[in-house]
Amino acid sequence: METHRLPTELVIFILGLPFAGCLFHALFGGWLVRVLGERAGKWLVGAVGTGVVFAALWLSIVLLQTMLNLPEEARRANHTLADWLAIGSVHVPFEFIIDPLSVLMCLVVTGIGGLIHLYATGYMAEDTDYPRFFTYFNLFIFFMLTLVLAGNFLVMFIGWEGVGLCSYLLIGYFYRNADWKYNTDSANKAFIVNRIGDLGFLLAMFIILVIFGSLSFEEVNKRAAEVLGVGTGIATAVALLLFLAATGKSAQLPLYFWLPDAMAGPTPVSALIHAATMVTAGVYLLTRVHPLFEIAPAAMVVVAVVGAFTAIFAASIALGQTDIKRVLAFSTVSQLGYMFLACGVGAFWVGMFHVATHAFFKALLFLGAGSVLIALHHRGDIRQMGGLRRYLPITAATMVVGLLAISGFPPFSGYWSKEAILLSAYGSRLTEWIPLLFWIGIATALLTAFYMTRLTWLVFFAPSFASASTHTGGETPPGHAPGRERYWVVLGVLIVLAIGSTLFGWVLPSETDIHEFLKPVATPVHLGSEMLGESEAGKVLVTGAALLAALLGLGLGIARYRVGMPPRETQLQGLWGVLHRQWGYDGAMRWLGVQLGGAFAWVIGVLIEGLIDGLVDLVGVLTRELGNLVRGLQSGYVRSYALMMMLGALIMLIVAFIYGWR
Amino acid sequence: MTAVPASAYLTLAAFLFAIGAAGVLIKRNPIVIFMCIELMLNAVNLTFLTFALHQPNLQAQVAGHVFVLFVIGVAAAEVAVGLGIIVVIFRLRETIDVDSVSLLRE
Amino acid sequence: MPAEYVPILILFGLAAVITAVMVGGSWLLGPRRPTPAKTAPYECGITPVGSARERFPVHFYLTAMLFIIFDVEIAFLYPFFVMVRDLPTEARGFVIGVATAFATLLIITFLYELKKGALEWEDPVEHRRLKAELKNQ
Amino acid sequence: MEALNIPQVEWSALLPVLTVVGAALLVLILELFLPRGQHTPLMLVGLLGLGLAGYFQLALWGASLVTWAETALSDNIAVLLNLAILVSSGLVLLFADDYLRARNMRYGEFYPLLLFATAGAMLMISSTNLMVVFLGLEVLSLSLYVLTGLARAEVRSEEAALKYFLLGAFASAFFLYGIALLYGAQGSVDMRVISASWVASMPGKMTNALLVASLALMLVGLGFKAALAPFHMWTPDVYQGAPTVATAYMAAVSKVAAFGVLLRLLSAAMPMLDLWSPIMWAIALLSMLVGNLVALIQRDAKRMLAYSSVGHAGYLAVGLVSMNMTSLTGVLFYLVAYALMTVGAFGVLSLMARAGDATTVDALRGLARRQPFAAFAMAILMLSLAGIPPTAGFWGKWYLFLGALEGGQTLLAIVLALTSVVGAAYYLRLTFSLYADALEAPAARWSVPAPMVVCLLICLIGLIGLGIAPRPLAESSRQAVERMANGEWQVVSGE
Repeated sequence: METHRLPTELVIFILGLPFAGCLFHALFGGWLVRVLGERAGKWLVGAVGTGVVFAALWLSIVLLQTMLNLPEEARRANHTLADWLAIGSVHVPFEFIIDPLSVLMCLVVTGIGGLIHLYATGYMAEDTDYPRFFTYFNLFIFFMLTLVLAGNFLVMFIGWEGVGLCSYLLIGYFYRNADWKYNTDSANKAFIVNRIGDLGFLLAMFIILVIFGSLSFEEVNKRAAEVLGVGTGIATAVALLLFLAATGKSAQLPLYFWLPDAMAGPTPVSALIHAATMVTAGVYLLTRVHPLFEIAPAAMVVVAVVGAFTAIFAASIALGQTDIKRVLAFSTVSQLGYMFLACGVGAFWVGMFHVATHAFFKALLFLGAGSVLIALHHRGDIRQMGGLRRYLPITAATMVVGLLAISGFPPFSGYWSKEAILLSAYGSRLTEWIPLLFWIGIATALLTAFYMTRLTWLVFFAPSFASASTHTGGETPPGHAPGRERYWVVLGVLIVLAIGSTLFGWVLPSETDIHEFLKPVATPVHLGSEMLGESEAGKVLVTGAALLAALLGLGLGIARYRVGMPPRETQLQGLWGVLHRQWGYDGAMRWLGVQLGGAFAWVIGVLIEGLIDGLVDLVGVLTRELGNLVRGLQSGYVRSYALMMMLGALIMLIVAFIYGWR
Repeated sequence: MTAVPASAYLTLAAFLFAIGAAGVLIKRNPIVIFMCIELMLNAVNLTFLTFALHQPNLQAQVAGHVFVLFVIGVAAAEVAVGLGIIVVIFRLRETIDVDSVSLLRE
Repeated sequence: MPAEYVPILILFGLAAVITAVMVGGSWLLGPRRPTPAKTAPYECGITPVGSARERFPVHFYLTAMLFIIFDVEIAFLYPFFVMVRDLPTEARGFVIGVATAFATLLIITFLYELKKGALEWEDPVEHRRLKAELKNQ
Repeated sequence: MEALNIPQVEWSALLPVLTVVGAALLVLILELFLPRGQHTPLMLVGLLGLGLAGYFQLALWGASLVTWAETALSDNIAVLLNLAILVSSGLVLLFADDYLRARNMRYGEFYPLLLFATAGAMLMISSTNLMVVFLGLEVLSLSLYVLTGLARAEVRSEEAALKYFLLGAFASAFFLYGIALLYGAQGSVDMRVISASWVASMPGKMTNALLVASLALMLVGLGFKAALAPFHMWTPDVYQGAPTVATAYMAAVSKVAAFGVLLRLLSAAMPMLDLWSPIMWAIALLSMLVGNLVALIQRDAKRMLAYSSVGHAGYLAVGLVSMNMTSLTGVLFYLVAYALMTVGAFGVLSLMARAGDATTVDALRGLARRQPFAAFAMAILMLSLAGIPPTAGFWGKWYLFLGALEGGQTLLAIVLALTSVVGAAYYLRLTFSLYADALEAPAARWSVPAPMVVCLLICLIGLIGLGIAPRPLAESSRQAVERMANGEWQVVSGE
């Protein structure tokens, strides 16, 4: 190919296709289903919905190929769609950035996204609101691509808010179900918690706008050190605010607790939004503006510590969960913690690498779980499962691949990225100060292997529910026998993802390929190599420890759950109960929320009814009492209002004379 | 120049205005309240006229007088509308006590 | 602070003082022996409260409203009539034009009132309603 | 005797207002000759008049005319705000008929009154002469009092009208007293003279005191009309009690008109900044807090929107306090957006009220099932009111926020942001309840009448269009503000 520049115009199409799809479903979807009939209409909607995403994938691949043919310094380009806003001297164009980072994310979003769309055509086949689902789904892809392609903070913020909106809409998707209350509450929870994070984003954006006079990533990254200064308070503040935004979106401590409840949405939603793409936006944000973090070492420490702690915290909670999707949700939180750990020690490219591998195997696991749920008529309690490999052989096989990948067994994709994370954590200067970080990583690896083994074993290999039901007392056994694997798209997608999870990271793009590819955009510019030491001796130790941990986890898991879940655990007694209740964190947050809400309501009550109305009442009472005394009259509201106005006028006059009279 | 200083008129007008405002605050019959508002408007008219007396040129003097006419016109229109509303309320409620008119609150 | 125009500054203080004096003064000075007649807003005897059966002469108000409007318009026309003869010729046209516009507005509203039946003493609809009510009693 | 000066009149500057008045008179007469309850021709004539007025108004873009003995003017601010008023009036006119019919309020007076009110509001914005502003204000208010009491058979409506009337007249008296004192101070009631008279007035002299008192009193009157705390108390009662179409109209138009005058007055009184800045600061703060916090605990959607309109007035007041190019641009932008949002939101509520449903937040539950389009429109309108991108409401807040920061009003900016979050809470609560299941068995499905569909589509396209491409309007607003700040007027007058 003879191009010497990137075909940046492709951005319009990459973004436009999913948006067009969304419009198509919104405008014609319902009509098509009515006119063409259930079957053909749904087929068309599904085909269009999936088609546009795959078309966007194809364009992204074109972009990638062009990029690979260019020299490293030419791999970065901006595409300005329009001059958008002018605030004083500051211009904020509608710009997009095309560089290895955004292209990688595009590929993940459209690739995994396309597969999950395809899967959804099967999974959602019996849904009555099929077009609405694809409307939201395509809209999500559009906003996610806006987020990753954004060339400045404001455009990214639009995507950031947009994916939040879609997430909200899709969590509450089953608002017509019997448990709509739980679904809508979960959606609201996600929405509210995310607003806290957004506040961080907004504040950071405003500070940057005021200080830099620009919102462009390129300019902010370039001038970060000189404008903010290394290690200054303001640099730390900006970085921490952005990290707050990331913790909200990526479900890290202290804002993780919306994600498990977000599993109320349909499974493809959980796979796409709450596992593979949207929740990784935080990691992407950190990588995108990594110079801002590098000049704030304190913030980096916070990122690493929060990441590591979230990783082990969520992994431990996953042990005590009984719902198949909630286990995977906590696993996602934990894996995201790994990514932040990588970013925190300065290995941004490793974080992105894990984003990519995680997208594969977590999507695989979720979709496998979805396949299980289809068969079990959407009952997700793993205590009531078992022996499903007979009914769902392909699902079982692919889930095992997912298990091996997430646990970090070579040569599956998880191994490469997890090892890279542990290696960078081990070698970093930070770990010299806080050696615990590395060992937390190893411990998390052990826990990960353990809880994933627990899940897989209990679902597919343990003795079937019939024999285990004695433990659950009087609960009604499932009314139907498990169904078979029915939808070929579901199985096809599972197999493709399983192949991806197996090969990614060592065959097609190997670890070094990705490192090379991301080097120009994710290499620390301010941190010296002292932060990122690598040693051969370390490598052996790290690989050994990680493999040992994974093997140990696998072994312990099989040993413990060989014959099914022990009764104490089934009834959630002791430690299992504590873990099931998320160490009490969710409860505490709920309590805090209720208390805060209560306190807030109380304050408002006092403020409004007590203070403001009280003032009016007081004034009213005063006049009434006066009036009563004199003429036996009663107060009227018109008079109270007039009195307020009068008092306001008097105060204004006094203030005017105090301040204005010369 | 008249013997009575301008400040006297102005003070009188201010008193009238204040009395009107006080009346709005303590009366409960809307017609009386409305009369108090008329009193305030007329206090303003007095103010206009007083100031008009002391304007240097004819243009500005006439302006003050014209304003008074405007205010009278507006006041008349207000009376018409106000009485209309009060009549309708009476027909509905058979009372015009402003204090009993308090369905709308929260 | 100039002593000459202190009233302007304090005039709003007066509002509060007057309210207090008016209300408080009568409370302090007056003997408190409220009788129904005294507590009524109109001591002259009209009872705006209570006594729901009493017919309210609505048409008085309606006519009063219309009267007010046509009464006040004189205030606008009067200066015009006084002035119009002394006006220079070139101004006369303009002023007459303005006055005509004003009169047109008045005529339109007058026609409106006429057509709406506001000037008829007996509102046929109302009349029928009253009759029906009397029958029911 | 001095010669009478015949003012030379540049009619084009007055044409829009005159067209609306003419349309109003025409409608008034036409109504007499139509069969009872036949109001479609009235609506059409009204719309035609408004459209024509809009056309004349647009043609005035770029002019800075002062005419009719300096009592009338036309500048870009007037063009922008008058267009907003005309569009809101047109939208209300469009969907009112159906509502009035359904509620059995077939009073033909509605149409001329609405048009007179529109003329009054336009007059307020098209003059710097405060007496003319006062007359415009009275024409607007008097029409609104009657519109509020239009539901003659309903006590609530009449009660609201009485409250509105008494308090409105009370506030007018303050405003008028302010004008009288201004007249005493400078011998003229033209805003544009204020700054010169203030600069010329001797410290400690009467003129000085008069100017101070006059400005404070005028702010009371305008604060009432703009529903700024503590002069907002009528708002919830009146908004709730009035027929919903009247509410839609008054919420949009009187806010635009009042803020138009405030914008002119305060920027004309720039040298008196020390004086009004703390007052407006406190008013803005109070309005944002009271409006948003009280709205949070409301059960009735109309009352909630009423309190939230107090909050919005507070945001706008922040723009006025900051008094710089960005913030004033924000004020104009926000007013245009706000007019669209409010008319649309109350329009949807009028649909509810029309169908006999209550307008409580609970009654709105599950609207999406009964009437998906209305629910969708309402959702977008709520998102815009909450200031969530990509809607026009977001950019309005954005400019106001930036303006406040630029103007050094950091505290106000922070309160603006925080109260917006509070605002988002109740708007989203409402939005969500639209899509939640109804508490009771849903009432029958009903259809949205075609005029309402048109009206809502205009609102939605406008809001989302402005949300995606805010620049044209922002630039126009900015130009308008800049021109006003430069104070270049082409005076067409015989003197």
